[in-house]
Formats: sequence, structure tokens, C-alpha cells
Amino acid sequence: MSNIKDAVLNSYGKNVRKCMKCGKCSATCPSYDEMEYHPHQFVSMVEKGDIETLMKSESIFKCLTCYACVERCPRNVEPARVIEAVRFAQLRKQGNNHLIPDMIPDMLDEDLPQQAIVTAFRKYAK
Amino acid sequence: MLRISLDKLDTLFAKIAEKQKLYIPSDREDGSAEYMEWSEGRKLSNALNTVRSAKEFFFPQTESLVDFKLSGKNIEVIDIRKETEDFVVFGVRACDARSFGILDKVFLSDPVDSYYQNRRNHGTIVTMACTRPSETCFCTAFGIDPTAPEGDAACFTDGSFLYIKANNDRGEAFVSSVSSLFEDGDTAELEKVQAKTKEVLGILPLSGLSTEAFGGDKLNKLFGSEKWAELSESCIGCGTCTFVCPTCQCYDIKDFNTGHEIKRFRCWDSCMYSDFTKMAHGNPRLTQLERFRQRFMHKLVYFPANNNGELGCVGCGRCLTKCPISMNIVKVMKALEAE
Amino acid sequence: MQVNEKKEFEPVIVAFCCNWCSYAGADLSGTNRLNYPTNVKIIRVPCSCRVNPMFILRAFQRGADGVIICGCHPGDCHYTSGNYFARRRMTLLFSMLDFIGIERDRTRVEWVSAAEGAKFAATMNEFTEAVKKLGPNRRLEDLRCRKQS
Amino acid sequence: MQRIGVFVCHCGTNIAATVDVKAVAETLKNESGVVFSTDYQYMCSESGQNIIKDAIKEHKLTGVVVCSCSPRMHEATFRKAVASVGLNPYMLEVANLREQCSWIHKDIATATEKAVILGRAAIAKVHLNAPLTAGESPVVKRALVIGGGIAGIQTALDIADAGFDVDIIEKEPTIGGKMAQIDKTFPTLDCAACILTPKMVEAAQNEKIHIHSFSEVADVKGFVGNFTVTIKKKARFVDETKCTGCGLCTEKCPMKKVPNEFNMNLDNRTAVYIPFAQAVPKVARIDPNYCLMLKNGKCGVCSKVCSVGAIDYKQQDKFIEERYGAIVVATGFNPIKLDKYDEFAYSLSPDVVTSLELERLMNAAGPNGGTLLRPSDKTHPHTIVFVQCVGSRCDDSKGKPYCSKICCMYTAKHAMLIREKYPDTEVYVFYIDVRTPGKNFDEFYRRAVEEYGVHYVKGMVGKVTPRTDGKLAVQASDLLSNEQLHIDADMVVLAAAIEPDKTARPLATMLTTQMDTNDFFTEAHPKLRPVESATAGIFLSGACQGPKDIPETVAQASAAAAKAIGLLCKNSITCNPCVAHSDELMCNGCSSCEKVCPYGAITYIDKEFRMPDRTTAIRRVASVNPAVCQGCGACTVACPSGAMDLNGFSNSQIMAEVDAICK
Amino acid sequence: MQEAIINKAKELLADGRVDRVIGWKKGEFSYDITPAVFETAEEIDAEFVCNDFTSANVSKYLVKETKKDGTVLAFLKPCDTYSFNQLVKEHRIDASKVYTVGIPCDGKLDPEKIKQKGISGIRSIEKDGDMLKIDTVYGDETLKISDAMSERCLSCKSRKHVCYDELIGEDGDVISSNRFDMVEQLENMSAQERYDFWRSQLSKCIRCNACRNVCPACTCEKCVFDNDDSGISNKAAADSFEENMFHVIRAFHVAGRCTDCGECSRVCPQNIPLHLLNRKFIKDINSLYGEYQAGADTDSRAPLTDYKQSDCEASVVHERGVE
Repeated sequence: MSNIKDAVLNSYGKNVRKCMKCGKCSATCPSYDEMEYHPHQFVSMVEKGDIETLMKSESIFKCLTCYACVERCPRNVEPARVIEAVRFAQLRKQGNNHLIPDMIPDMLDEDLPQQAIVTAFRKYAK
Repeated sequence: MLRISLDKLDTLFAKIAEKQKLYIPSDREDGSAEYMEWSEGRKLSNALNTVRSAKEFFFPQTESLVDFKLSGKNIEVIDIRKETEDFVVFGVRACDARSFGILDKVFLSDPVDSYYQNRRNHGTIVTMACTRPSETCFCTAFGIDPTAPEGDAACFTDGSFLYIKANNDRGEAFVSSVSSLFEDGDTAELEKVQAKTKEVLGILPLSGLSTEAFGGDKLNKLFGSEKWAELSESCIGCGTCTFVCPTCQCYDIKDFNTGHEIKRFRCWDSCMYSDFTKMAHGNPRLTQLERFRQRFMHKLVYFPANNNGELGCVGCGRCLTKCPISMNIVKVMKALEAE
Repeated sequence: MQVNEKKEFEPVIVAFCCNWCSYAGADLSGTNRLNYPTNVKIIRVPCSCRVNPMFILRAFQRGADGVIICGCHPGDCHYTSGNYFARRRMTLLFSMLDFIGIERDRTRVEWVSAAEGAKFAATMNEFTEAVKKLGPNRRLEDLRCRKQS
Repeated sequence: MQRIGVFVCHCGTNIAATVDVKAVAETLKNESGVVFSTDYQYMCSESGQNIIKDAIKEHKLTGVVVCSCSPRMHEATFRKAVASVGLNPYMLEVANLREQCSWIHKDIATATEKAVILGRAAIAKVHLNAPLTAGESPVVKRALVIGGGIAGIQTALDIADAGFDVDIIEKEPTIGGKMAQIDKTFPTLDCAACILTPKMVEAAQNEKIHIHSFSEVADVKGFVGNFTVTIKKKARFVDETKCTGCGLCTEKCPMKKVPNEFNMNLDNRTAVYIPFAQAVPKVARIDPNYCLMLKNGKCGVCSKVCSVGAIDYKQQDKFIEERYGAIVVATGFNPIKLDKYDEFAYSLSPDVVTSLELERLMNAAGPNGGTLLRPSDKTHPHTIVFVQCVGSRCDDSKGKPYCSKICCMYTAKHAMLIREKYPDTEVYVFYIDVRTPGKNFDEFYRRAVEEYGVHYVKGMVGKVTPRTDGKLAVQASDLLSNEQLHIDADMVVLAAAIEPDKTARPLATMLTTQMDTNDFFTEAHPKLRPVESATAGIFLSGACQGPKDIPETVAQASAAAAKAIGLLCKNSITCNPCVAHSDELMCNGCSSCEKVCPYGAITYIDKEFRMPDRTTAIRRVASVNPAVCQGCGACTVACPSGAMDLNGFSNSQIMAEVDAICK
Repeated sequence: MQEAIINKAKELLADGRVDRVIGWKKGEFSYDITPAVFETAEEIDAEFVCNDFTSANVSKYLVKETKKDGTVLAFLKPCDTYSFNQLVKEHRIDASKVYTVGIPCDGKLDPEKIKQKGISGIRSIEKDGDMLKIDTVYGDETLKISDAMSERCLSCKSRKHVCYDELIGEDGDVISSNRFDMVEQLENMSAQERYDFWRSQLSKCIRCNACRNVCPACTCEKCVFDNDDSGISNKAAADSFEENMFHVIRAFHVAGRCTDCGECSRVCPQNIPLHLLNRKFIKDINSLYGEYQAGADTDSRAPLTDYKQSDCEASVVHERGVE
């Protein structure tokens, strides 16, 4: 378990212990209501090592990576990067496809650029 | 003349080193040559000269003279002099060979320097004739023939053989001690090499250097010369020239407190240093001009004044290559000569 | 002093202690009767920043086997900044000694406050042990100063 | 050659039990220079001291080594003893045989061996000791206080009370500082003006106190007891000595649209103005940036209406020089600028205010006469959101890394005052932590929650968006209930971090005092000397040293005053003789020593020297002021040529000790 | 290049901007060039030289020259400007009495390196593309220029002039050089290997003081090693610690002030790589306290007269990898 934490902390590259639990990240988050776990929880759960739970949660894909929390975090903890690290940990697990071609027709939107689909495959499929 | 094939040098060195320490010029990893004690595998350098001269074998850079020991409130004086063991310095060039004559005049004239004398009595100097003089050489200006060096015994080479010849009794003894390795041989090839070398000596850039303008009687003319200011202007006052010089013989005597005894030692000093000959009142030569002038006046005027006109330089060219700012006795001589 | 047969190597250790913290800390370890080896001899200096690299080299030249510099903890210097300067100087000096091949364990800087008598004694015990393990200082001593036994 | 006496103390059995004291005395007798050596039961006792004194006289000793307890214990005792018979007290050294030998070792043989070595080291040092005399420097009996806020005023009053003259330099036209702008004070809720203005008046009326308002420090020279300060009296275009403060000019001034800085620019003042009604000195000032006369040369109304002819459009900055014995720094603080905090919409909406602005909005002398109204539409706010730690405890470049300390308490105060006066107003306080250490502080905060019903929410405001309907949409997190809150607020109040005044840094350079990376002045010792700077004679008062509330500021102000009084009481200062000195003949003038001196004791002078070539040349050499130097020795190591050395701990003395130990 | 420099010198002398010129003077051979002061256009025409062998750093002479009356013109190579700046910073040179002209440099040649290739009896040396054509009494020789280049120039740190009143030619850039390679190589050796290396090098020292006397950072009125009262003065060149003490203390005294001009190694008659000691300090300073180049400016605080509360502890030395 600890190596998942290490892997996450390593790809995150900063210090989660700097968090002083002010909640400004969650206060600022536009996807807050979509999330089961909120940005400040991400930070504290990663610190505690409770990463499996986060990896299972849909919350990691709800983050828009808008970086509002990164911009406003007073301690330079930059929660979006924590979330990103957890997301990568999940994506790098073998055999987990979050996007398969069959799902595409339902999701298609006329305005959706072709490039977004390509990017989505790169990010979410193995 | 007695000769030995150059590929048998190791055998010769081994033979010499059987009975006494043998020092030969050998190449260092940085490319320059230095005298080193011979042991199996050490090779004779091809370099024209060593960085430091051979004077160190007789007048070491630092040597202890006497110890004082404090016990309670008494001072005990301990004479630490010991009889030196015999040794051979091989491969000394003609210029350095001449320098011993100059050093002898200083250390062996009354009062005799017993430390120096002790070493002189036990050291055999085996010289080596030059075959490839360099542009910095000017020994011929002092009447030295680098193809026929002085020393106790002299060696010559034609590229395939080493020839040997004794110059005095000590040399005879040395030659006979190793003569079993030598055979008598023809010197025709050697003479050719010597003639070629002499030809080169004639066309070296400094071959025309004249010593006419110098000597014991030139004191008044040279001491006040205006050239000194210009010549000494860029001197940084280091002791490189004096320490690589084969004829510089000034030293300082100092005490070193080791905590349990006092060691009185002497070490090379340099007239270029600001504290040279410092006395109770201070230093007699306050500026670099005076100190600079001292060195060259000593070699070109004061020494000959006291030694029947013999100049205190042997033209080895070490100061020409080693001075950090390339100021040297040749430049000084040329500048003063023009006066 | 009798010469024992096969005497164990007893290193000479010079400790420079700042008057305000470490010297007082050393006093405290005495007051508390905390033992450390007689090998350690303390020189009192006003501040760790008074310790000139020359003194350290001098000690080694004269045959010291280990030199330790003790001062106030960073931030607690009696003169506000002395130990910060000392720290830079000693770091660079020790690094240089290491560079020319001198054993690293012969030199040390330790911050000991006036209240840390126990730390002082522990440090000296540990340091003496470390130096003992290295054996006599042969690389830095001046041969002229070596004692003839 | 010294004539040295060695005195070995038994200290009862403290030393004698583990060290063979007789053998030590006997062995040390053989050391070079030792002419007398003895041992005794208690060297520190009167009879022990007499042994030393008699030996000095009898054997004409020039140096004394006492082998006893730690020099930290009895060095002073023995120095006094040798001085009493005419030997210079600095010709004595103590070898520490008790704390650093007998008490830590058990084996008599090795302990005795070590004791001899320690004795030898002391003897080796005494050989190189030189008589030292402590210098004296006179003290000018006048103090300077830089800054006229509550800290400066309190310090000045205390110093004046002790009977010393004291000058206050205030850069604004009036003293009073930040406290004058505050409405009520926590935790008692009494009115700030009611307790401050009497002190301001007291300061003005005290004949020992001289207020230089609208002035700045231009230059500081000298050292403890003897500072020379150049004061720049900025042109206020009104003759201070003539103006009666009647205020007629301010009524008649046609230029009425000048932002009023005293009210945090929430309303306007005139170009000629008196900052506020209780200003001290109550003297008008003309603002040259707005005055029509000074700008265009057309107006002159104030000059016409002034009955005493105090208006002087031609006034220039004036420089005066004064001498002081002590200087107290009380430069205070300012709230930080919030222009980097876009998320709180501070620059977008006038209804987002800082706490200090709220103070003025609520103050009876403020822009709304004491009624809390929204700055935008002057309506009564029904929902107010307070945000804590704006710029405090930040690890980024926007804010400050430290806790500003006062915000928790003043926010509780604001919340409580609002709930009391306007019970229909909902008040939310978003906090990260609530910090209330202080007498009656936590009770105060609890009252706000329990009795006044202030909503304290653990969490932070992430975003404030001004809406077209005039409301402020506040998006925040409530960490305890783990939800995101959306509040429609009428006003948002930001607890901005506080920072030292901008004038502090250049001042510190002039005073050669140290500052931390946040520009707070550094105290000489964080625990034991909290109101002194490391530079002798410079003291610290109030928030210039670190964030402080009023009671703490006043306490520190009085403490700084006490320290200053302690200095001013003396006619002269005895200097520590163990100070650095520079050998001018060897000094290179490179400035290395100057840079490491924590006290600014080293200055450089140009001096004429005779050169080796018999000419003369001007050389730059270091010169140590012995009154300022504290003797740490940092300079001696910074000096490459060894020109700088320390009395009492010279290079040669320490090396002699090293040699003796390693021998 | 030489012509432009000579013309500049004559021009500045002629219009009275400067009273003296410090530069280099021709020698007996093509390579033995001496720094010199010139006062007239005639002297300059006759003897001034600026070529591949004018390697001496003249900035230290300005300490002496600026004590005299009048203004002196100094021609400074990029590396010399660092020394000059550092001396100004330490108040050793009165900059108002110097007119500095930056001159370009693309590396100087080391005559000793040429001779060590066995080339003797040199009469002249000429550049030919990237080769040297050397005329000797024993015949013509050729040598690659890079083989004759000074060691210090092969790891040149900067071709940028950090200060000048005027510049001849184009200014260059700071070079990210390989100058710490050898230091690193030594750091990666074992302590015993390092000790053996330095003992073999330092035992060659003859205490001629050339390194100290040529060093632009060593401008002490009186050096501690010459001062009997300093406690560490010593003239003896004993084959023991005395050698290490001299060079370690000297390196420490110039630490944070040494601009890495390389003069010490250039002048050492025994070819001891003394610059490695200085570079070790520079490397440590850079890695422990942040990049610092002595002489790059005249107002920054030197690393040894500065500190940060967050500085590493001295134990960092113990924590390093190789033992």
C-alpha cells in the first residue's frame, strides 16, 4: 500500500504536509458538488495514505484541472496536482479502461472537437 | 673511450646503486623532469634539464641544524649532525656542473659550512653532455662547453652508446667501480654528434650574449642605472627564479617550536622576498626595485668582485622558462648592456 | 606516568567551545557528573565564529587527532549571527580537508546549548570513539612535531 | 618574559579527590615563566585570595593562573583579587579543573595528567596576555523614539517620566498611528480614541517630550550613548509655531475632493487639512499634490483666511541634527495591499473592505458618522462575511508566511459589535484556526459565538463575485459539515495580513540593526533580550519587531523604555576591553570584517601612511569602535591578513593553547 | 587585434584621457612576454604586444598603479575583468583612476605545453588555421593549437567582460564550462586516493610563493605566511604538513573571492594544479549556498561574509557518498 502512496507523492512532487486545512481549495472548486471527495479531502487522504478509496472514487475524474485551487492555495500545496497524481496512479494501473470505443456514440456531441476524443482516448484508455 | 650501449643503462644504474644512493633526472607525470632516487624501472629523462637544479643534493631547501630541548628550566643543545652516506648524482648538465664551483666558493671558503662540506665529500657528480640545447640556453656566454661538461666524471652520448670519462680522482674511482660494464670503443660517431651540437649552439638565439659589460668593477656604473625601475616594474616578488637557480645560495635560519623542542633549521631564502635579510631595524631593501636589483647585481657584479671576476650565472635558462612574468637575467643583461 | 605495554591509542582531541552555550554546557555535564574521556581538552572562545581555520590546522599540525567545534544552536547565538558564519566557514573547511583526503571523522561541528550537559558528554564520548577508530592522525601532522617515544 | 604564579585549588575534595593537586602544582612549577606554584583548600575564600595577593607582591608576578572551578564561576572574583594589589585583572587566566576535569573523570592518574595539560594551556595563554583597560564613553542623556504610534508614545512617556529628554519622530502630520484609526479595542470594547488621545495630549504637554511630526530620519551616525541623528522636517507649508489649529483654512479650502487617508480613503478631505479632530500637534498641513496654489499658483484662500499668518507656501524641507544616547524604534505596521487577491473582489467591489476600513466605517468620526452602511449604496448590510488569514500564513509570493496575530481577535470584536448594534445582521466568520491566547481573549471569542450568535465556519472563502443586484456571491467551504456554501452577502470584510512599515528597511540600514526576511527588526535574543536590537543602544518597541496587539505593544514599549532609561542613567558606559582591534599597517581595507560585524562596530577611515618606497599614500583601513564592539571575533576570521585580532582571545593566545594541549 | 589595441592606447594617451598604459611587452622569443607600463606612443610602437602568449592578468598591478597620480589605461581580457571587479569591490583598486578597455580573448597558448611535446630551440611560432607552425633550430614543427592551449583556457568560464569603459571587438558570453570536471573526478575517488593525489602534487611545492604573489585575490599588505606574529609564518618547505597548511589556508583565504582566473596554476614552476583547490571551494559554494561568481559584480555579499538561517550543517561533508 505504501508504495502506492510513494508513487503518488512522487508524481505529485510537493509536500502534502504543508496543508494547513484552510479549505480554500474546496471553497474555490467549481466541481465541488459533483465530487464525492473534495479537494481538501484529497490532500488529507493522500497524506493519511488512504489512496485506494480515492482511486476507486469517480471524484478523480470530476476535477476539471482548472487550477483555481492551485492558484489560490496559500500554502503552495496545489490540490489539483494531488488529484492529478491520484488520477495518474489509477490510469497507470493495467487493464483499467475508462473509455472504450463502444461508449463513444452515446457521448457524441456535434460541437465536440475530434481532437477531444483523441485526447480522451490517450488519457482514459489503455 | 669507455662506452656502454644505451639499452644497458639499467644494468649500469643497478651496479651504481648497489653501494650507494643514485639520483637521476626522470620524467614526472606532469611532463617535467626532476631528480629522483633510482630504483628498478626508473628511466633516465630525455629532458634538457630538471625544474630544480642539482644544488639541492648539497644545499637542501630545508635542513635542520641543531635542536634545543627544554627540560624543566634547563636548555639542552643537541648537535644533530651526522656523517652523510655516499651518493651519486647522475646526468647533471654542464651548466649545473659549473654551479658547484660557484657554490663551493661560498660554502667552502673560510668559515667552512660543515653541513655543505659533509655532503660535498660524499657526493659524486656524474655529468651528461648536451646534444639538444634549447633557445633558452646561454651557458656558452660563461665559457661553458655543454658538449664537454665538468663534474667528477662526464658522460656523452651519440644516440646508441653512453661514453664515460673521469675528470678527477673521485671520478676515476667512480669510473673504475663501474668499468667492468664498459668496453673501449670508437668515438667517431660521438664526435659527429658533438660537432653538430656545437653548430646548433652557434645559431641559438642567445648565442651572441655578451658578458663584457659586467664584472666586479662595474658597480658604480650599474647600481644607479635608470633601467632598474623599468626592469623591476612588473616583478611580483616571488622566489621562483631563486629557487630554480643552480647558483642562488642565500638562506635564512629560523627556529621552529614543536612544543617539546626547538628545531633550528635553515631554508632557502630569496632576495626577492620582502622579509629577506630582515634585521632588528627592519628590511634594508624596502622596494621591489632594490630587491630585484640585488639579485642581478649579486650575480653580475658583487660575486665577480669577490671571486676573481667569475660571474654568478651559468646560463642554464631555468629562470627564462619559469618566471611567472618572463623577466630574467638575459633581459636584464641586454638592457644594462645598452647603457 | 607509567608506559603500559601495548597501550591503547589515546587520541588528543581539541574542543573549541563558545563561552555562552557550549562551554556552559560542558560545565553542566561536569556539574551533573556526566563522564566523558580525558582525551577531550576544551579551549574557551567567545563565539564559534572566533574559531579560525588556522587554529584547526594548527591543532592537527601539532598532532591533534580530532578537532570539534561547539557553539550555540543556530538562532541562539549570543552575538546573533556568529554561529551562522562559523557554520559556513567550517562546512567549507571540512569539505576541503575531505577533498585533500583527510578522514572526515576527525572534524565535527556540534551545537550544544548551556542546558545540554548530557548532549555535550554524549557528543564527546561518541566523537572520541570515532577518532579512536581512525587511529593516529598521520596525514595532517607535521613530522617535526611527532613525539619521539 | 612573564613571571607567572600558579594557584591550584582543592575545592575541598571536589577537585582534590580525583586530581592530585599537589602533583599538578609541582609539575607546573617547571613550566617556563612559572616562578611560583602552590595549592590550597579553597582559592576563592578570603584566605585563598590572600595567598594570591601575597604571592603577586612577593614574587612580583606579572601573570596569574588559577586552576580551580569554571571561569564562569569565579573568574570575576579572582580578577578583582589581583586588581586589588595592582595587577591588571586581564593578566589572569583560569584553568577549569573542576567542571571540566575532576567532576567528569574517575581515574586519578589520567585526570591529573589532563589537569596538568589544562594548566599548561592557561600558562601558555598568560604568557601572551597583555594588560587591558576598559574604555569609557560618555552617554548623551537624551533619547529618540522613531514612530509616534501607541508604542512610540508609551516609550516616550516612560522615558520622560524618568526625567530624560526624549524626541519623537513621526512621519505623518500627527502622532497617534494606527490606534487612532481604530474604533473600539478588544477584549474590553472600550473606545480607542478615549484611551489614546489622553496619552497623545500628555505627550504633547510633557516638557521633556519634543514631537517632530511630519519628519523622518535622514541619517544616523555614532554608537551607543552617542548617536548623531539628522532629522528631515518635511515641508508642511504651515508654520507649526504659528498655527493654532482653528481649522478655518480647512473650511474655506476650495479643493475638497482629496481622498482622506485617515478614513482609509472612504471619504474626502480638503487640500489643507488637519488629519483628525484630536490630532497632535493640532496643526494644519497643505497637501502639495492637490493644493491649487502650490500646483498652479492660483488660489491662496487659506493664506487669506489665516488670522495668524501661518500659511507659508515657500516652506522647504529642513534638516536638523540632534544627539542622542539611545534610540527606540517604533515604526509599527501596515495592512498589506490586497491587489493580488482577485478572488475576493477587493478591487472590484467597494463593499469588499479590509478590517481597518471597517473600523473607519463603524467609527463615529468615520465617513458615515458611525452608522454601518455599505460603501456602494449607503444601505444597511444584512449579511456580512468575514474572511480570516488573507495574506497571512501564506507560503506563496502573494502573502506573508507568518500569523498576523491580531486578526482573530479584532474580527471577533467586529462581529460582536455588528451583532450588538444591528441584531438583524447575519455575520459569518470563515476561519482556518481561531487563535486567542491572551488574558480574557478566548472568553471574548466564545461570547461572540455563544451570546452574539456569530456564525463561525471552519473553512475558507474561495471566491467572491459581485452580482448585478448589488449582492456579493460568496462561495466558501464548510470543512466540518463537508459542504460548499454559497452565501449572498452584502459586505465582505477581509482580515488582511499586517507587514512592517516600508520605512523600516532603510532605517535598519542606517541604524546597522538586523532585520529578518519579512523586514521585522530582529531582537538581540529571542527569549532573553526581546526589546533590544543586537546593536547596542537601539531598542525595539511595538509591531516593528513582530505582529502585536495593543496590550503587548504597550508592554514592550515600556520594556524598551526601561532598557533605554537603564542606559541613559549612566554617565558613561564601560566598554568590554576584550574587543577587536585592527592593525592598520596590515589592514587591506577590503571590508570583509565590516560585513560580518553584527554591531556595525567597524568603520573605514582613509589614513595617510608612509610607504616602503618612502613616499606617502592614503590607505583605507578598518577602525573598531570599542564602545560598540561586543567581542565575538567574527571579524578576526573574516580578515585574511590577520590585521584584525581580538583582545583577550588573540590568534596567538588561542594557538598557544592549542600547542600546549597537543604537545 | 594588436593594431587596434595599440591605436586605442595611443589615442587615449594623445587626448590626455590616460597618463599611462598597462599592457604587455615583447620578449627575447615569441612567448616570453612581460607585463609592462608604457608612457609614450614611441614606447608602445616599439614594444607593446598583444598576442597568443600575452596571458598575464594585469589587474593586480592596478593596486600599485592606482596609488600613483594620474589615470592608467588597462587592457583586460574577459577573465581579467572579474579580477578587476573583485579588486574594486574590496577597495584595493581605485576605479576612478583606471580606464579599462575590454579586449577579446579566444584562449592563450602555454609555451610549456609546446616544449613538453619535445619541441626545442624555438625561433618563431605562427598560427596557421587550427595548427601552429613552429620554426626551430632543429627544423620545422607543427602542433595543433588545442594541444598548446593553456589548461585554464580549455575550461574557460566566460568570454564576457563584466566591466569596461570601452570594448574592442564583440563581447562574448558566460560559458557553461566543464571546469569542475576534475574536481568531481577527485571527489569520486576514495579518501586514500585523494590523499595520495594531493600528497604527490603538494610535495612538489618549493614554496616559491609565485601562486600567492601572482594571485589577484592575494593583495594583503602583509601575508600571514610572511608575518612572524601570525603564528603560521613559515619559510620551510618540509615534506610534511607545512605544505598542506600553506595551500589549504591560502585557498581558504581566497574562498568566495577567487574569480578562478587560473593564474596560480599558470605560474606554478612545479605544475601543481592549485586551481583545483580554489575550484573545489567554488563548487561547494555554488552547490551549498547558491551560484556565486566572485568579481561578477561589485556590490554583492561574498558567500563567507553572508549566511542564511537555512544553510546546511557542516555534517553535510560527512553525508557525502564516497569515503
